[in-house]
Amino acid sequence: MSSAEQWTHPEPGAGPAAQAAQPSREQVIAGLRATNEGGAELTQLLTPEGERVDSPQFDSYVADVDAEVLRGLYRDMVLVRRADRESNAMQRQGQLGIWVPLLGQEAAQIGSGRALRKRDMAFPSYREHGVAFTRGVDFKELLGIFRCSDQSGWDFQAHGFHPYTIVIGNQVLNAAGYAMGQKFEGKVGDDDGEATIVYFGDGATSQGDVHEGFVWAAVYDAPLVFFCQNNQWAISEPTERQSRLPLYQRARGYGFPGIRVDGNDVLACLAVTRWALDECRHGNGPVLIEAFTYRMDAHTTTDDPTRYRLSEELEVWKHKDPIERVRVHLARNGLADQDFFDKVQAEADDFAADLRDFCFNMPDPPPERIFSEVYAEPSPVLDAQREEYLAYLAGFAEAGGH
Amino acid sequence: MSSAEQWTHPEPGAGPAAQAAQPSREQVIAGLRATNEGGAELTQLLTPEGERVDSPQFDSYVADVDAEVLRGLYRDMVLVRRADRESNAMQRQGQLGIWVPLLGQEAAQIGSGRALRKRDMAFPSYREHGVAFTRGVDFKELLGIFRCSDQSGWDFQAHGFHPYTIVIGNQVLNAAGYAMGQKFEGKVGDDDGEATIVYFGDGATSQGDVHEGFVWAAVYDAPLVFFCQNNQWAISEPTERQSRLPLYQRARGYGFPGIRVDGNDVLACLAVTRWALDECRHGNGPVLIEAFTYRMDAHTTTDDPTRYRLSEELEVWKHKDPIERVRVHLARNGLADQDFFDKVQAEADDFAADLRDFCFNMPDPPPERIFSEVYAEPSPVLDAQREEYLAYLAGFAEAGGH
Amino acid sequence: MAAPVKSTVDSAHSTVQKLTIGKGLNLGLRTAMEADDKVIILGEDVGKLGGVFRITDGLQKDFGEQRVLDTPLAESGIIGTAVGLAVRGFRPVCEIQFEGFIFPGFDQISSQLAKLHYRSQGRIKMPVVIRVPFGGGIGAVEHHSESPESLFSHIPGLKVVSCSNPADAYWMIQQAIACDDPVLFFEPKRLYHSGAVRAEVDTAATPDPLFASRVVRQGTAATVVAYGPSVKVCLDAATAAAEEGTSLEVIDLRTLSPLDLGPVFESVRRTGRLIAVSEAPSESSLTSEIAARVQQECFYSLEAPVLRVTGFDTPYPPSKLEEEYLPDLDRVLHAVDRSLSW
Amino acid sequence: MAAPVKSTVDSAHSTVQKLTIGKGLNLGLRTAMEADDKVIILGEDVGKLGGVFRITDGLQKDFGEQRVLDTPLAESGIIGTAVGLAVRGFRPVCEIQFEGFIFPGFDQISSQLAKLHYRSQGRIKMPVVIRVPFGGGIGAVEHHSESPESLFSHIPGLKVVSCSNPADAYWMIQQAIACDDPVLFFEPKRLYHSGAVRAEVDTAATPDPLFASRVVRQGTAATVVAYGPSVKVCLDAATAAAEEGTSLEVIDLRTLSPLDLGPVFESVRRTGRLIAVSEAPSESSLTSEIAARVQQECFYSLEAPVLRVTGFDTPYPPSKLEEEYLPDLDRVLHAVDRSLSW
Ligand SMILES: Cc1ncc(C[n+]2csc(CCOP(=O)(O)OP(=O)(O)O)c2C)c(N)n1
Ligand SMILES: Cc1ncc(C[n+]2csc(CCOP(=O)(O)OP(=O)(O)O)c2C)c(N)n1
Ligand SMILES: [Mg+2]
Ligand SMILES: [Mg+2]
Repeated sequence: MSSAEQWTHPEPGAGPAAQAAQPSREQVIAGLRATNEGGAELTQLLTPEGERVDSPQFDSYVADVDAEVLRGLYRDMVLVRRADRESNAMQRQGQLGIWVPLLGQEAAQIGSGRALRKRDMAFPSYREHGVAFTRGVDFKELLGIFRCSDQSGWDFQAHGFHPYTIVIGNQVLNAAGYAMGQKFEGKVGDDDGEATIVYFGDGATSQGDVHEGFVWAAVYDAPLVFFCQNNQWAISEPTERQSRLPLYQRARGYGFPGIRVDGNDVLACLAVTRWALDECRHGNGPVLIEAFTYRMDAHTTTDDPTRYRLSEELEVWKHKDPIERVRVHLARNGLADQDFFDKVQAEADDFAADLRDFCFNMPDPPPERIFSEVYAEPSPVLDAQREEYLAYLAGFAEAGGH
Repeated sequence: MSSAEQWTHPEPGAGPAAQAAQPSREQVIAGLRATNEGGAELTQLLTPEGERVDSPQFDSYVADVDAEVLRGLYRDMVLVRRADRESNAMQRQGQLGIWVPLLGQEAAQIGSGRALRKRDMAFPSYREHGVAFTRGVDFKELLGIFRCSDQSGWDFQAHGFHPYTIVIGNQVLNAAGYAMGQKFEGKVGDDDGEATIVYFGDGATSQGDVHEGFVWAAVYDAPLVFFCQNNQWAISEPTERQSRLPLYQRARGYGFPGIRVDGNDVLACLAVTRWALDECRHGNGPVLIEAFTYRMDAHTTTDDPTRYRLSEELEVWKHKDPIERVRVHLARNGLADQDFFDKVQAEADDFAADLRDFCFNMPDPPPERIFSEVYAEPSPVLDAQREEYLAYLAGFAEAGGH
Repeated sequence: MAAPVKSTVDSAHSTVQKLTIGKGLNLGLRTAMEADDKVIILGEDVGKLGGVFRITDGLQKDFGEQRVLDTPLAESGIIGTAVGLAVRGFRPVCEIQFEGFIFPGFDQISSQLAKLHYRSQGRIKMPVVIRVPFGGGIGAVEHHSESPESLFSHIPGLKVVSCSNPADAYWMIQQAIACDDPVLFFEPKRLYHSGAVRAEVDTAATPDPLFASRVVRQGTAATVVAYGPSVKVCLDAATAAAEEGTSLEVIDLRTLSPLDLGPVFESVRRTGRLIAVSEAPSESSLTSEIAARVQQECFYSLEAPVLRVTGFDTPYPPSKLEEEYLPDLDRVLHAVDRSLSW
Repeated sequence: MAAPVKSTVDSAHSTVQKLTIGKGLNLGLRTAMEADDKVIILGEDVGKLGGVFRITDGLQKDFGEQRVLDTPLAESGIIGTAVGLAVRGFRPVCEIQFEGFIFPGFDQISSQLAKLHYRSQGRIKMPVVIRVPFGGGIGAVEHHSESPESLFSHIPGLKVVSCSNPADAYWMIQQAIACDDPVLFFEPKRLYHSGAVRAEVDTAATPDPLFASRVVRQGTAATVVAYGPSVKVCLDAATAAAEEGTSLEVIDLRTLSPLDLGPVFESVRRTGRLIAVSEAPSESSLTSEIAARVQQECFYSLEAPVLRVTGFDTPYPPSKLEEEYLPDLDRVLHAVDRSLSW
C-alpha cells in the first residue's frame, strides 16, 4: 500500500498542467459556467489543437503508442461515435425505447478501456458503450437493453465487463467487492497483477454507495480504479450541485490518489488509466481518476437539455472534441493520410449499417422470459405461476388469438 | 461561504500543534496501537498535566473563561461522570436494560455542548449524555430510553436537543436538513446567527448517510458543525477498519474545514467548537471537528472489551483523563481549593442518589402506549386494533388476571 | 395540523379546468406552495427542468431556489434532509425520480420518517410527502416500472396513498401536504399526460377526504378493487363486462395505508365476490392484505375466494414483455369469470 | 450449484451434540467454511468479538482475516461488496448486527442482489447469505427487536428462510450457503442461547430440504402456522391447549419465500381452521399472504376465516411493553378459541 501521507497533499497532474489550459477559446463565453475549470490541474497529453505535450510523469505509460496504435484509438472512437449516433437515430425511429448517448465521452471511454488487460474487470454504469467496445462486447449486444427486450446480453466473464448498472452508485460497491476478491485470491502484487475499474458519473459522487466504495477500497487496499466521467451534468444539474471542490480531490479525504485527466484526450486517458491500473496491480490501489469531459448530447433521448443549459456551452466544448484532436494530430504529423480517414469512415458506416440491420430484425422475447432465470434453483411457487399463465395464454390461442 | 481553496490544503490546529504531543507516556507502550497519532495535528489548550498552552488561533474563543467558568466545566464533567457511573451500576442491578457509557468522553461533550447557544440545535447519537446535560435535559429524562420504558423523553424544541438516534449516521442527514432550514429562514449571516451541531462516532464516518450529510451541508452552505467523537473504537473495531487517514481530513475532499481537537481537553473542545459554530453563524459552514478521545468503558453494558483490546491501552488513556487535567490545573493555579472539590463531589453524589431514586421508582408505561402517537392524525385501522386489544385485556381482567 | 385543504373560489374566473393527472399535480403543488411558505420541494432535477416528468414545471421559476431545490444525487440525502427540515417546521415535498430509486432512501424512511413521531411521543411532527412516480407501461429500462408500494404499507408510521385521476391528483397532493403525518404519494406515471383520463376539475369543489376509498362504478355481480394505474384497467374491464351483461362494481382504494376497506366489505357483502388488482408482485403485498381482511370480515358472504390479478413474482421483466406482465383487461375479466364460476 | 449439503460421518467421534441455536449456527458456519474456501464472512464485529451474539465466535481465529472480515460500519457496503465478491466466485455470508440495521443495505439487496441473476440471464449467480438476527423479547432499545422479513418476501429474486431450533440452525445455514440464490436468513435472536430449545443435533443425519415447511406437532382441531421465534410460542400453546383437550397441529414454515404452503393446505383441509402467527406487523405481511392463499386453496374446507396473531401495526414499542406487543401463548389460544367458536 502506498503511504497515506503521500496523498495528503497530492499534486496531481504535475507535469503538463501549465500547457493544459487553452484559455483563448473559453474566454469567449464570459458569463458561462467555467468550462475551463479543469485547467490548472488537468493532465493532458494532446491539446485540443492536436499538439502533443510532454508529461514527465505519464509519457512512459504511452511509450508504446506509435502511429499504428494512435490510428487504432482514432478508429475506435470513430466507430463508437458512429454507432452511438446510429443508435440515437434508431431511437428516433422507434426501434429503441431509449438511448443513452456517449457523444463527447469517446476519449474517456476508449482511452480507459484500452488501458485494461484481458483479465481485468470493468464495472460500467449505463453510458459506457465505448468501454464495452474495448472489452470486445458486440455493440449489438447492447441494443437489447435499450430496445427493452433484454436487461444485459453479453457474457460478463468472457469479456471482463459487468452488466450495466442503472441505480446510481450501486456498481461502485460491487466493483470494490470484486477487487477485494482479486486481492484475496492473491492476484495482486506485481506487474502481472489483476485490477478492476469502475465507471460512474459526476452526479454519482453524491451517493452513499460511492463513498462506501471509497472507504472499503481504501481499507482493504483493493486494486480498484474509480473512473469518474465528469461530463459536467447529472441530467439537468451542473456539477456545482454535487460538490464545492473538483471531484478528483474527493480522494484526499480517504488517503488514496486522485487525479484529474482531460477526458477528451484519449492519450492522456490511456496513460493515466494505465498508471492507475499499474498502481492497483502492484497493490497500491485504489486510485480515483476524474475524467473531465462533456456530455455533448442530451442525457438520454427522452431529455431536453435546452431547458437547462445554454447552447454556447456546447459550442465551446466542440472545440475540444475528442476525435478531432487525434485526427489533426495524425494528419499534421503525417501519421495518417486521407485514405486512412476515408477507410475508417467507410468502416464506421458499415458498422452502423450492420447494427441497424440487426436492430430492425431483433425478435421480441417470448412471454416465458418473464419467468426464467429469476432463480438459479427452482421455486415451486414461481413455477406454478408460470404454468398458470402459460395455460391462460394457451387458452387464448385456442380461442383464436389474444 | 469560505473559499474552497482555503481548505484544499488545510493546516489544521496550526497553533498549539507543537506542544500537543506528549510522547513520554505513550511511548511506554510499544507495540500498542498508536494512541498518540492525534499528536502533531491535535489542537490542545490544556495538557494532560494540566498546563495551559497558548493557541494564537483559538485563545480568543476562550478569553471569557475565567476561574469560575473553568470550575463550572469541571463540575459539569464530574456530575455527568458520576451520573454515568451510577447508571452503569443501575444497569448491573437490573434497573436499566442497557447503558451506553460516556466515560472518558466528558470533555468532548461538555466542551462542545457548552459552546452552544440556546437557539442552536444539537443532534445527538446515543452516547451524548454529557451534551444532553449542557442542553438542560434532565438526566432522568434519559433513563427511560435505557430502561426501555420510553424512546425519548424530553422536549426537543425547548432544549434544542433532538431525540437520540441509534441507526448509525441517520442523524447527520437530519441535522443537515435542519441547518438548511436555519439558513433558509435567514437565521445565518452574523454574530447572532444560529447553528446546528451533530454528533457521531468514528465508526459512523463509513456510513453513506454521513457522506451525504457532508455533501448536502457543503452544497447548501449549511450552518452545521459535524462533531465526530473519535473514541478509537466502533464496538470491537479500531478506527483503522474505517479509514486510512485521520478522520478530520475527510473534510478535505468536500471543501470545508476539518480540524482535530484533543477530545479530552474540555477547554480546547469549547474553543474549537465555538470557533466552528461561529463560522457557521456567519455563513461559513459547515465545519468538521474530530474530537480525539477514548471510550474508557465498554461499548455498552452488554459488551466485553477484553475480547478485543488490551487493558494497557486503557491504562495509557487514563493518563489523559479529561477531568483530572482540569482538576490539576485548577489546583496548581490556585483557582479552586479542596473545599470546592469536596463540594462538587458531594453534589455529584446527591445528583446520583436522586437519579437512583428516580430510576428505582419509575413506572412502566401502560399498554395503550403501544398504540399512541403512531400518527399525528387518526388511523381507523390502528384505532380498531387498539380497541380490540384493550377489550382482550379487559376480558382477562374480568376473568381475574392476566 | 395545518389548515385543512379548502377551495378558494375566485368568482372572476371559472374554477373548472380540463386537466391531466400531471397538470393536476402541478397545480395542486402550486396551490399548496402559495398557501403555505413552509412548503418546499426537494428532488433531483425538479428545478429548471421541472422534473423528468415535468410535474414541478415552472415552480422553481415562480417560488425560487430555496423553495424548489435541485438536490445532490442521493435519495437518502433527499429524505434525510427532508426529515430535518420537517423538524425545523418545514413541510417538505420530496420527488423520487422513479420508484426504483427510492431504495437508497429506505432506511431514512423506515428508521426516521416513520418513527420520529412515535419516538418523540408526538412532539415531533413529520409532515413530509414523498412523491413517487410508479408502475409500468411506459416501455422503460430496468428500475423504471416497479410497484413497491406494498413495502411501505407494511411499515407502521407511514401513510400511503395513490391517485388515479386528475381531480384526485389535484386534491390529494394538497391534502397529503396538509397532513401532519408522512405520506408516501404514489403517482401512476403512465397516466401523467394521458388524454384518456384527462378530466374537468373544479378547483372550487369540496374534495373527498384523503384517507377514504371510493366506489367509482356501481355493480352487482362482483367487486373489483384497485388503485393507481390499475383503476383505469378495471373500469375498462367493467365496461367490457357490462357489454356482455356482467355488472362489476369497481372501487378505487385511494388510501393504501391506512386501508379504508369499509366500502369493500360493504360491496362484497352484496356481490359475494372480490377481485383485487395491482401491478405489484403478489407475495406479501397489499392485495394479500385485502384478501386476508376480506375473507375474515366477509367470511359468510363470499361465494368464491378473493382472487388476485397482479404482476408476477418476478423482477419487472424487459419492458417489451410488460403487456404480458401487467394486469390487463383480459386478465381481470378472466379472474371475474373464474370468480363467477367458482 | 455447490455440492448439496451432506453429513460427514466421523466414526471415531459421536456425531450427536447438544446444541443451542447459536451453537448450531456457529458449527454450521464452521462446517461450511471448512468445506469450501470460497465461503467468507463479512460484517461488523464478526472477527475478534465473534459478533455481538458470538455466532461467529472463533471463526476469524481459525480461518484468518481474509475469510472473516470485520468490515467498515455500513450495511450497503457490506452487502454491495458481497455482491461483487459473489460475482468473483466467492460465497459471502453477511451478518447484519440487528435486523433494524438492514435498511441502509435495502437498495443493494433489492436492486442488485435480487436482480443480477435475472438481469444477466442466469450468467451471474448470487450465492450470498445475509444472516439477520430478528424478533423481539430481549428487552432491547429501539431498532433491535423488529421483524422485517415480510419486506424481503415481497421482493422477487430473493429467498427467505427462518430457523426455529438448533438442528435447523445447523443444517439450514449450511444449505443456505450452498444455495446458488441469495438467501435472507432470519435467526430468532432471543432463542440464540436459550436452554429451552437446546437439543441434540446429529451432524451425521440427512437434513430436510431447505425450502420446505414442516409439521412439528400433529393435531386435529385447528392448524397453527408460524416461523422463527413464534414456533416455540405455538408449540407451548399447543401443549396448553392439549391439557384442555384441544388438539392443535403446528407447522413450522421454515421457508418464507418461496412459501411451501402444501403442508398448510393439507392440514387446513383436515382441521378447517388456521391461525397464522408472527411478530411482524400484520399489514401487507407474510401472514396476509398465507391467509390470502389459504382462503383461495382451501375455500370449501375453511370453517372459520384464517385468523392472524401478530405484532400490532405500530413501531416496535419501548420494550417494557414487548410482552404486550408480541404474540404470546394467551393470544394464540384466544385466536384458537375464536376460530373454534366461529
Ligand atoms: C439511485 C438513482 N437515482 C436516480 C436515478 C435517475 N438518474 C439516472 S441518470 C441520473 C443522473 C446521473 O448523472 P451522472 O452521475 O453525472 O452520470 P451521467 O448520466 O452524466 O453519465 C439520474 C438522476 C438513478 N438512475 N438512480
Ligand atoms: C446502521 C447501524 N448499523 C449497526 C449498528 C450497531 N451499532 C451500534 S453502535 C455501533 C458502533 C458505532 O461506533 P462509533 O460510530 O464509533 O460510535 P461509538 O459507539 O464509538 O460512540 C454499531 C455497529 C447501528 N446502530 N446502526
Ligand atoms: Mg454526469
Ligand atoms: Mg467510536
